[in-house]
Amino acid sequence: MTVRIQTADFDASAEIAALRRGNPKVGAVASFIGVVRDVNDGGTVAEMTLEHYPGMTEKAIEEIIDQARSRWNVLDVLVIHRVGQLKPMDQIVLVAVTGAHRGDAFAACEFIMDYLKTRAPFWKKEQTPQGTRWVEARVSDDIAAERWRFKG
Amino acid sequence: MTVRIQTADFDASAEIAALRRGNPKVGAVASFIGVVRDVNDGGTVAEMTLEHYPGMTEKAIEEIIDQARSRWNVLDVLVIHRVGQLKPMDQIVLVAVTGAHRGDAFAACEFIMDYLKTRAPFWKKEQTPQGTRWVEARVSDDIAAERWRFKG
Amino acid sequence: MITVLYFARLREALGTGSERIALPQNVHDLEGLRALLIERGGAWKQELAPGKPVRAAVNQAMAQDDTRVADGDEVAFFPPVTGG
Amino acid sequence: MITVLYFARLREALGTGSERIALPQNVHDLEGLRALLIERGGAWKQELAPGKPVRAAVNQAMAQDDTRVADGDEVAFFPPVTGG
Repeated sequence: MTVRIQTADFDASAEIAALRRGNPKVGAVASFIGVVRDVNDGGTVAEMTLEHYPGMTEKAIEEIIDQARSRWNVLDVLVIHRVGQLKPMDQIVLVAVTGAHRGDAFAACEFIMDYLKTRAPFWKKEQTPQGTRWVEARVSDDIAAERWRFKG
Repeated sequence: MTVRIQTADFDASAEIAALRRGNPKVGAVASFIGVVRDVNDGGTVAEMTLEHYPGMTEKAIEEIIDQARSRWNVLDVLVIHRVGQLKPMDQIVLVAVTGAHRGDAFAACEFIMDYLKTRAPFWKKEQTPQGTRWVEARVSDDIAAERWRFKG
Repeated sequence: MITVLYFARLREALGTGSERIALPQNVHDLEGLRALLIERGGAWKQELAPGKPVRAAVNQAMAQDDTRVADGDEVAFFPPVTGG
Repeated sequence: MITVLYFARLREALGTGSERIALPQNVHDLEGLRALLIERGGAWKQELAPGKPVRAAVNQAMAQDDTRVADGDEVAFFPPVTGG
């Protein structure tokens, strides 16, 4: 497993190629890229800053990945999360999961994203024409994470 | 929507960048890459040939995408499927779905893959040390596609 | 006349990828066309026999036994698909 | 002594990102520590008041009110997370 917190952008193809390099057992790669939108909660976003808790962030994500690996049959997992200044259309996060078969890869990838959204210590602050504001956590994210307790 | 059937390989990053170019409403990109494994049904695969039904293939995939768009709130969809000679570790298929939010993007991406597996006219022929053989359709693929009839 | 296409294992077993067929008066649907081909015997009878996992399309859309077949149509027979 | 960290909106509202605190004898868990900070009044009372959406970690693992806090620990308070 690989977890990276970085300010730099990433190239999904190169990261996925590295993740599956040399493993001919990989039949499926499910991945997710989160992107900065220009509108959030009705306001126009010019720029955002991502703050995190160094040390805990990596541990929290590794624990989420461990949980995913205990639930689904996957081969490897990569999570890259950017911090610092980001603009609309910038990539924020990449989650890539390799597996022999697609069902496990899809489920693990979505599970990791849902848990990351509620358990990994990152905070977004948006710059809008009305000033800066800390993004509020969404109830929909809690619901998305919670549903995994009841399904396989 | 974009559907391409091609012999050439593809670059997921470049394809995803093109898919979301100029649209700052995209907050989520769910994608799937199918890869040739070196083992299938217990046999070693040296090479495979992908045959398709030109014309119908594109229509079938477009229809699957239309169904996905009628069920989930997605912004755009790209499907690239390779045909011809492929070797283990080669990429076979890319499905990428953009949306404002991740839940819809994930669901639509997995739905499209599951339906593509049972409804798009492609056939795989494997070259193994024991000779060539046409790959048999999997019951698990029928089950994967069928479950979408009952869930949202 | 209709065009009939065969793909993958079926194409190889039947030794042809496509042919033109004049539809007899009594053939109106896919089931009738399949029966007509089975009457040829040999590989046709074996590969298209009822119960064999054969799929079909009419004018490039997945079709059922009772799908209508008429002059000018493009019909295709093939095994269950295995792409992706 | 313990280290206490504050992140995001909390860090800004409290005007500090970290401090060292000598744990009083009667403080054994996160709830006790939070009560101690609330006693400072002002922004501390307002931001950490019961019912406010504050999360906490002890030694970099998500923690609850009854999570033990002891000398040498690293404790963090922060708003619900919004990454991804």
